This record gives sequence, structure tokens and C-alpha cells, in this order.
Amino acid sequence: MITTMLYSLTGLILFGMGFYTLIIHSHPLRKILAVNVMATGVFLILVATAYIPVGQGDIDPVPHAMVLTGIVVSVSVTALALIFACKVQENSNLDLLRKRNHRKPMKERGL
Amino acid sequence: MFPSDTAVWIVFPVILPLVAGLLCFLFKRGTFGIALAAAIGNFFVVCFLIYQMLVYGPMRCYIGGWHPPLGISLRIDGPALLMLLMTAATGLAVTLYARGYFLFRISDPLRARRHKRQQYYFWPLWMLLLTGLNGLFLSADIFNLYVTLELIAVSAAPLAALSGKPASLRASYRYLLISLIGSLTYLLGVVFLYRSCGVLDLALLQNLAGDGLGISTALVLLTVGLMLKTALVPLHFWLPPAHANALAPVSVILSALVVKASFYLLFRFWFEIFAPIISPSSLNFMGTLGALAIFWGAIQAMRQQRLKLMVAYSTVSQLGYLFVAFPLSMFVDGGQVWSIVVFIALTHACAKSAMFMVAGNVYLHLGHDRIKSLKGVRSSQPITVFAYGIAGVSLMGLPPSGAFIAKWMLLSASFASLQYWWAVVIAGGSLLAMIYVFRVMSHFFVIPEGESSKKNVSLSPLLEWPPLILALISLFLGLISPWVLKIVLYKDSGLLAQIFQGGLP
Amino acid sequence: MNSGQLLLVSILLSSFIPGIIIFCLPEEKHRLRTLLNFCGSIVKISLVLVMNAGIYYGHVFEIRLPLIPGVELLLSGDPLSALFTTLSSVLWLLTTVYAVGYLEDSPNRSHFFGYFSLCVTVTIGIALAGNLVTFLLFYEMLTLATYPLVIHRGTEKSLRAGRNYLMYAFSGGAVFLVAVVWLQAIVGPMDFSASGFSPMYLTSHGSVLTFIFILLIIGVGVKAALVPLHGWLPQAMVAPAPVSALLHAVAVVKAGAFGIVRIVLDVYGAHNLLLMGVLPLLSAVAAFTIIYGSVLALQQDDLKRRLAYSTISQVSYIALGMSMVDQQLAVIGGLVHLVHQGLMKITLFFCAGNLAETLGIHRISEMRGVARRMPLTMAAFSIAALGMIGIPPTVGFVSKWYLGLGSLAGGNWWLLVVLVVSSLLNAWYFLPILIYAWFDKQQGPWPEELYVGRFETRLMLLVPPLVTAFIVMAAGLVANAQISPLAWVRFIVRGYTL
Amino acid sequence: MKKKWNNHIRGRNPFQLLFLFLLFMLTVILAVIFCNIPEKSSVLEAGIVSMQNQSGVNSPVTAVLLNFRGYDTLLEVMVLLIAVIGVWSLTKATSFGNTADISPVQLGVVHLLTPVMCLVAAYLVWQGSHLAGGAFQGGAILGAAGVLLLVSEIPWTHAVPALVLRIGLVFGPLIFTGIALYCLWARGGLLDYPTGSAGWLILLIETTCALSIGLTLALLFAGGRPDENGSEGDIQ
Repeated sequence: MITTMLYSLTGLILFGMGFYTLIIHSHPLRKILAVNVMATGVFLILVATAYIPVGQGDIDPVPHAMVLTGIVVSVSVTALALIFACKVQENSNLDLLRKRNHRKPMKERGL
Repeated sequence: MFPSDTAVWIVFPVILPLVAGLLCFLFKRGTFGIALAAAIGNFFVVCFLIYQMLVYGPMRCYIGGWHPPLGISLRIDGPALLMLLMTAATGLAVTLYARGYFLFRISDPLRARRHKRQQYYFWPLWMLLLTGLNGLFLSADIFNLYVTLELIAVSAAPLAALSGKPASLRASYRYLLISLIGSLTYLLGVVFLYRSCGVLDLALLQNLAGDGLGISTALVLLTVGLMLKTALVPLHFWLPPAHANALAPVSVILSALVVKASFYLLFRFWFEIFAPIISPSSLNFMGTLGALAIFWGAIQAMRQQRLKLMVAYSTVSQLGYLFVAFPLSMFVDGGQVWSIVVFIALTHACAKSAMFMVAGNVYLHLGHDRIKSLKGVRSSQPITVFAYGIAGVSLMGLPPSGAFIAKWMLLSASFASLQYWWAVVIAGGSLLAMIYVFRVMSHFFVIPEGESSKKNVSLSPLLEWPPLILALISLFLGLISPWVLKIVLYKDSGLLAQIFQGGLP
Repeated sequence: MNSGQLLLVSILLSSFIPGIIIFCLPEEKHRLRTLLNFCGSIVKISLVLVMNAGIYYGHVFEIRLPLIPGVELLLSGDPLSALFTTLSSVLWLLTTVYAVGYLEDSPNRSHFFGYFSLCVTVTIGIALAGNLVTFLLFYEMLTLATYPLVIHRGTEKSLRAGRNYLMYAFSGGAVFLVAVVWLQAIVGPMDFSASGFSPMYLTSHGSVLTFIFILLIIGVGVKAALVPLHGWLPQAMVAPAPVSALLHAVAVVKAGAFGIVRIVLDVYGAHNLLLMGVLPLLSAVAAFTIIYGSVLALQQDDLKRRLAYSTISQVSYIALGMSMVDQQLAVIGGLVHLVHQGLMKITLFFCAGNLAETLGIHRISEMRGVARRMPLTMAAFSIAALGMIGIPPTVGFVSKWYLGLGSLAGGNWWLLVVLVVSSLLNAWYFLPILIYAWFDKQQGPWPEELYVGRFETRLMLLVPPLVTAFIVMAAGLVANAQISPLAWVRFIVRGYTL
Repeated sequence: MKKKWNNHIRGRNPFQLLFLFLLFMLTVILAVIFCNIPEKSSVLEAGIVSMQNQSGVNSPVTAVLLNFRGYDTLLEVMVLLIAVIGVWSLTKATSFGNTADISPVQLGVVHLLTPVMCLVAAYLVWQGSHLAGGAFQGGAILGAAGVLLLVSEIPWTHAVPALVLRIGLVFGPLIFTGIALYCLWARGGLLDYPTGSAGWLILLIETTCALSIGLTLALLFAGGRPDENGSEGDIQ
């Protein structure tokens, strides 16, 4: 029972951290990574709910299937978001990989 | 239960566009033919389903033969079928319009290659978006709804970015991020729900939805996620740039259909699954957000200089009406909660798609859509301006449009429940709508003094007739309202009726 | 679909179908368009006469189209609607003749005549409406049908006038919608009936029903140009002459006045209104509008603006008549003024259009000695002007006479004072025009001599004002005969227990 | 004037601190609520154990994934395909460097490793029916192999004609839909596998989907549509 509690707690904290980074930072790469962290948090909670010590301790497979689907979906969306970020950067003549682009006014940063 | 052979048709609205999408991506030629066949097939299947539902009543189809706690079930009842009909009708019109739009675009040799590429990638994305929409309206499993929402989001973002302009790329990137956050919040809500109920099927959830803390937080998370996707006012900032900068057929799809899908879910959760634990104060909160949306969207729409942005902001405003229906739905005479929402959604879908098609035609003809310099469009494109007029009128809720019937129900509900402020909101909203609709109309009617009014520009019938037909449908929806109401009444009586008798305190 | 229903539908369609066909006609098909217009109006007049005969002998004409529970569209032919239908169809024929002559070579006439026919269809719809919902339906569609007519010229001025017109009309429409729904929420779905809703609602919802009455009057008053809501009328003068004739004599203003009649007689009923005691408010507003309209008409030098302000004051006679609903004579006076004012006003606008079209005269100061150049037009103008003042042989005298008798019988003498003062004011702003026209000499050339021919102006422009002037005289002389508007109004009022 | 509230340098501005605090409280509340949701023995879990034998596969996760909730997986595979279509509609594939500056060691490793990865992928797909594994895991390994080939600039990877790529991408979903429709026709229910043949049907779906998913992931890494200089070149 403790392990479920522990995993769900870490999952929720991951979700919170991802959400915070997503809202605060405006660099496109950080945002996409933050979304991944949030997704991992949710999947961790899902996995935690799967572990149900029912007598012989076998695992409830439905959350596992949901996690699998979730992971595939988040992979495809992340790929699309990265390509989007590249195209947006390409047009707003700003270097995606340069770590600090905060000196430019908000408008020019592309978001 | 139900003769299993009749339930086999429920699956086709999903499978048809799915196969069409795959084939459109595979072949380079004949993609329009496949898409048109799928759209027409989808329309006829939905009509057949409506006929079947009227005969057999609401029906369920268990995919893979596994019954709910284990497998996924698709369900058709009154509101779901009307939403499917809306998607099918608007989808067919959009398919035809897009064909005309791309033919016109490809005809000028300057950027023919780019437009050919846009056309090639439009069809598969549009068909798979249609699959997601039909899947969402049919599905009765909460995780499957997450997958369909994701299907819609992933196919809508590249569609919005198809025009390739920097503005539309940035807008659709932000749209993708926002809908991603919405989906994750929705998924978290699903996790909470699964943890507390252990079941994923909507009907079973309906049974188990006690008033535990876990379930109400699940509802809050689901609502926040879906509100993000429906662009309710505080979270609406991504909608206008995304819808305005997209290609004309794409902005039609986004504004008329995609936004409604997440609203449909929200309404179904609030008024069917979690009905027992909904408190009047939360309903009034949603109503005030709706009122805020009506006024904020209308004021912004009046200030826009570009036609497509104006129409996009009017979407934000019209969505407000859908949310004002939350507190009033309980007091509708005849007791059907869904009737107001269905009427507003159907009228808005037809009228808004007609408006965006008109904006597209104007853009194709004039090369820009600045409202100030829309002179002489009436003489050069009479049918388009006529369609805009009718769409504007039915959007405002003048009789005999469907929105008039919805406004009538809203007003009588607000008077029956002695909540007069809703009446003021609704009347004020339709007045504001009049202002921003007729502001553009008057610019259309200005006859340019300089050159004589240009001869009719020969736009292809594919560009001119779909908006007119959609506008006429939205205008005369009021006259066929008895049949629409008859269909809406067919709710999935099954488990829902008994629980729902109590309704709200 | 019995014969009565078929008749009602065909009355509506007889101008709707030509309208739709005209919309699709290319610009150069003049003769076909005129032909369509004429047979449409002739068919409509004949059908309306058949319906009037049926109504006179007590036949019931009714079509119901249920929409949602509690809301159904109802078209019914009762004596009151027959009055307004006859007026509209007759004047539509004359205005069509006039418009064909007036718009001889102007651009996009298909649009004009298309919206023209739609406008008349909607006016007939308003006349035939059997309950408040149907009335609201056609009332809102009237704004849409007349807006393109008001901005037909496409100039910046006409667009501003159109925007103003829409602002007033749609705000009125929104108030009217809220009031109708509120009334139905309290009283439940009801059709127009001789005595209105049952008095038992008064005890429980007295004050709310009064507030709803005020809202209804405001909603309808916008189109009936009651004072605070009349701003759009003078500005709508920028439209071409047949449109201003149609707007002021047949369609928009009359629809507003007809709305007031319906609300007072058929929705609330005389008995309820007396109990609620809201009638003095209506008579006060009507009286104020009459005086205010006449005073403003005095200061206008532009002929059409003066006629517009005189319309504002004249239409309030009908409201005045309705405000004394307990006096049968006053109600007769108000109702018959509905018809008479239409006839007189359309003659005045036809003549103003003729002057503008043939001699380019827009201002009264330019009308010195115009009667020598255009005797027939000015003769029609004078007959109508005298009618407006209320000189005996004309119809104007008949309606003012009944209104005076009604106000005396009701004991509110101050209304008689209002009638007399307004007649004096009418004289004050109409007689100078006649004096300028008949007894002054012409100073300098006419602004722009557009037409010189055998007759003073094109025949199509000359005949309609003469016909309406003749009717103004004839209806006044044979007021007591069987077929005159007065007789029909007496037949209507007999149906109500006042 | 140096901007005081610069959100990248260490000093957080007050709004962010407030937001951080709010978010922290929200997370704690959610965690507390989540943890004391009453323990609910899953109705589903019991059902799966009893239906296990009819699903044609022994691993419960694969049974749920492909049999009980096969419809989810069908839509999910479509999501992957849409991602590729979206990426292709946005950009062209990045132009590859020349093979000269790839060190021979890497080439050697690649030639050694790729077949092994394919083998492992096949094994994973085969093992999916009774142990953890299946289409997605196999597809991931194949995708990794594809990425390896792309990174090491193997010449034939650029020369693959677009049509072949498209067929590869669509092959998996098309087969999956085909089988679903076959079941619809045979048993009157979508994805209602005929008794007895559920096992090998699922295996067929898994292998085809693994191939398509592998190709999808590789093309997502390539990051754009292949240049169409070969064929009629109308789609660039």
C-alpha cells in the first residue's frame, strides 16, 4: 500500500513540476520537455494504481494498456511539437538551441 | 437487449473516414474522390443510424463482443446522433468547398506547387480528423474519449499550420501545446476516476458516481482539460489566431466542429455522468463564464480589422451561449436538457462555416480581408454576400433560425426560474452580435465611386453554393425543430433515466 | 390543407415567388421583371378580396405550424388582419408602378425589386399573424427585408442611415423578444383573442404584466416611431422615393402601429388594460409625439424630412385612438386612421418623388410656382395635404372626427385639445407649401429639368398619385357606404366587447 | 536599466514565487485526495482473469491491448500515422551530410548491430503473446535501428522512394483495419475475432504494426518528407 502511495505522490509532484516549468519558461524546447515530464508523471500514477495487492498479488492489466497507449500518443505529439518548434524558430530567425534568448523583447521570441 | 445485427452499422461512421484517410495518404491521385465518397457515405450512414434509432431506440455496440466492464462500447442516442449529423453535413460541405478552394488556388501558376502540396496533405488529415470526431461522438468509454481527443488534436494542429505562413505556424504551435496540456489534465482526471471507480465505461460510471472527494476532483480536472480545448473565455487566447490564420476550409473545420466536440463531452459529463454531484453554484459559475465569453468575444469581434479574426472572435462569443445553457438547462419546459445545446450547436456549426467560407471567397477574390476596404463585393459576388447575410442573421438568433429557438428556450427557462439576469445577457449578446455582423455587411454594400461595379467574378459553384446552402439550413432550422426535438428526446434511457429523476435540489 | 389554408399560403406566396425569381433574373430583363411584379400584385389583390369576402361571411382561415412545445406559428385571417392586408396589397401595386417608372435607368434593380417583394410578403405576414410569436417572427424579418432597400444607393450617407435604422430596429426587436417570452412564461402560450388573457393573472402578476406591456409598447414603438424611438425615421429619407413611400405609408411604420393595435386589443384586451390603468401613459406618449412631430416638421426646409416628421405625428393618432380603448368611437377613429393615413402619406411621397425626379426639387423654398409646371401632381399633393389637416370632404377629417367624438365621450377633453392643436400645426406646415406652389411666381430656372414631354412627367410617375388622391377624396365622401374602410372598421369593432 | 524581474537568472520574481506556492499547494491537495481514495477492488481485474482463456493470448496486457480494448489500439496507431503526416506536411527532410566523415568504427558497429536489433524486435513481438512485449516494444527497437542507420548516413536510406515509405507507413494500420473489418463481416462485431483464430490474428496484427511503427519512428527522426526529385516531383 505504501509503494502505491509513494509512486502516486512522485507522479503528482512530477506533474506539478512539469506544469510549473511549462507556464513559467518561454523557451520552446523547455516547454516540450516540461510536457513530457507531466506525461511521465501521469503515467507513473497510472502504473501505481495498477498494483493492487489482491490476494495472490497479480497486476491489473488495464492501467498498463492505458500507459502503453499514453506513451505512444505522447511520443507522436512530442515529435510533432519539436518539428513545429523548429519551423517556428526558422521563421522567427532565432536560434532554437541557444540557451538564453531572454534578452530579446517578448514579441520577437516567437511566442 | 438489441438485435445484434442492427448494431453493426454504428461502427461505420468511424471506419469509413479511417480507411479513406489511409487511402488518401497512400495515393497521390484521386484523393478528392476517396474523400468525397467517404463524406457522402458517412452522411448516409448517419441518416440510416437516425432511422434505426427512431425504430429501435438508443443502441449500444460492444466492440470485440466484450461487454462494458472489460471492452469498449459505442453508443448512439439522440444528442450523439445530432452531433454526428452536424459533423456529417458540415463535413460534406467542407469537402466540396475545399475542392473548389484548392482548384482555384492551383489555377494560378505562381505558387501552384505549394498549393498542390497543401491539397495533398489536406485530405488525409481532414479524413482522420473526421474519424476522431465521429469516434468521440460515438464512444461511451472515458479512456477511449481521451484517445479520440488526442486524435483530433494531433490532426487539427498540422491542418491549422498547412498555410505555412509564420503567423499560422506560431498560432497552431501554441494550439498544439494548449490542447496537449488539456489532454494531460483530462488524463489525470481519468486516472482519478479509475482509481475511485475502477471502471471506464460511462454508463457504469454513472452508477458508481457517488459524491466522494476523488470523483469531484476528477470532474474538476476533466472540466479544466475540456474547457482548455473548448476555449472558454479565460482560456480562449489561442483560438482566434489559430482559426483566423488557417486556410479557409481548415478554419471552417476548426471553428464549426472541433470546438464543439470537447464541449459535447463537457456537457455529457456534467448533465449525465456526474449529474447527482453537480451543485447549482458550480452551474452558475459556468454560466457566468459563458456570459463573460459572450460579451468579451463580441467586444473583441467589433474591434477587429480583419474579417477572419472577427469571425473567429464571434466563435468565442457564440460558445458563451453554450455555457449559459448550463444553469438554465434544468428549467427548460419539456425537461430535455439537451435541446438548447443541440440547437445552438447545429445553428452555429452551419452559420459559422458559411461565414468562414464567405471570408475565404472574399480573400480569394480581393487578396486580402481587411474589413475597411471590402468595397463593391456585393456587386462582384452577390451569392457570397447573400450567404453572409443569412448566416449573420441566423447567428444573431433572429427567427426562424435554430438559434432563435434556442434563445427562446433560454429566455423562457430564465423567466420560469426567475433568474432575469440571464435574459439580459442573452438579449445583450444577440444585440452585440448584430453590431459586428452588420458592420461588415455595410462595408459589403458600399458601391465604389471610382470604377463601375465590377462584373460578377466567376467563382466556381463549388465555392459559392456550399456557404449558401449551409446558411439556408441554419436559417430554416427553426422550422424543422419538431423533428430535431423528437430525435433529441431519444436519450440513452438505459441506466440514466432512473438516476436522473432526482435532478438538482 | 383545406381551401382556407391554401388561400392564406397563396396570398403569402404571390409576392414571395416573384421576389425569388426576380432575385435570380439578370439585370437587363426589364419587361419580365415588371410583368412578374404586376401579375404578383394583381393576383394578391384578387386573393385578398376573396379572403375579405370569406371573413365577412364568417369563414375561418387558419394554419398552424407547431415548432417547440409552447411555440407555434399561426397564420389566421380575422377582420383586423384583413384591413391591413388589403391596405398593403393595394398600395403595393401602386408603389410597384411608381417604382418601375422612378428607377428607369438606375443600377442593380433586380436586387431592389427582389427585396421590395420580400418586404411586402413580410408585411402581409405581419398582418396575418395569429399569435405574438408569429408576429415577432415577421416583425424581425421586416427589418432585414427593408435594410437593403434603405441602403440601396450605397453612398456613405445611406449606409449611416441604414446602420442607424438597424440599431433602432434590432434593439426594439430584442426588447420585444424578451417581453414576448416573459409574457408567455406567465400567461402561457396564447393566440390573439377578442378579449386578451384571462383577468386572473392580473391579481397574481399585476405589476409584472404592466412592465411587460411597457416593454411590448417600446419594442413595437420603435417601428411606430413613438417619440424617444423615432430617430431613425428622418434619416431613412435618404432612400429612393418609392422606398420612403413604402416605408412610411405601407410597411414599417404601419407594422409598428398595427403591433400596438394587436397588443392593446388582442393580447391584453380592453378590460385588463383598464384594470391595470396603464392607458394614460400610452395616451400621454402618443399626445406628446403628435405635438413634437408637428413642431419639428415646421422647422424642416427639406420636403421629404418634413413629410417624415409629419408621419411621426400622424401615426401617433392610431396610438392615441388605442389609448382610449374603452371608447368604441375612439377605437374606430384610430383603426380607420391606419388606412387613411397610409393613403394620404403615400400620395404626398409620390408627389415629392415626382418633384425630385422631374424638376430636381428637394427643398420647399424651391417650390415657388411649381403648380404651373406640374398642375396634376400639385393637385394630388394639395388633396392629400388638406386631408392631413382634416378638411371635411377628405378621409383625414373622418378619422379625426371619430377620434374627437371618442375623446369627448370618454371625458378626457385634453385629448380633444391635442387633436385641435395638431390640426392647426398640420395646417401651419402644409398650407405654406400649397401657397408657394399655387400662388407664387417661379423665380429662376428649376434646379435640373430632367423631363420635358407631353405630360408634366413620365406617365408611370403621374398615375399612382392621382389614383391615391382620388381614393382619398372618394373614401371621404362615401365613408358611410357599405364598402368603405370605415364600414369595415365598424365590422371589426363590432367583434370586440369594449 | 537591468530588468529586475528576469525569469532566467536565479532571482525569481514575486509572481513566479506566488505561482510556485499555489501550484505546490494544488499538488499536495491532489496527492492527499488521491491517496485516501477508498481502496476499490477493481471490477475489471476479476473479469480479465476469467476471460483470459478466450482472448487467445496469455499475457493479460496484450489481451487487454489487442483484444478487449483493441479499438483503442487501432486509434492509437492512427495517431502515430497522423504525426508522420503532420510532420511531412510541415517540412522537408533535413539534407544529410556526406558519408565521408562517418568513422569506420561506427559503420562497423552499425553493420553488426542492426541485424541483432531486428532479431530482438522479432523476438519481442513473438514473445508479446505470453510475456511482456508486443507491437510497440518491437516497433521501438526497429525505430532505434532506423535511427542508427540514418545517423550513420547509410547511402541507401536516402534513396528509398517516397511511395515505398508511404506503403510501409500505411501497411500496419491498413492490415489492422482490414482484420477488424473481416471480423465485422465474419462475426458481426468489429474486432470480434472468430473463436480459435484470435491468437494468430493478433500475432499478424502485431508484426505488421511493429514494422509500421518502426518505420514511423525512424521517419519522425528524419524530420520531414522525403524529397521527391525522383518521381514526377509535383509534391516537393
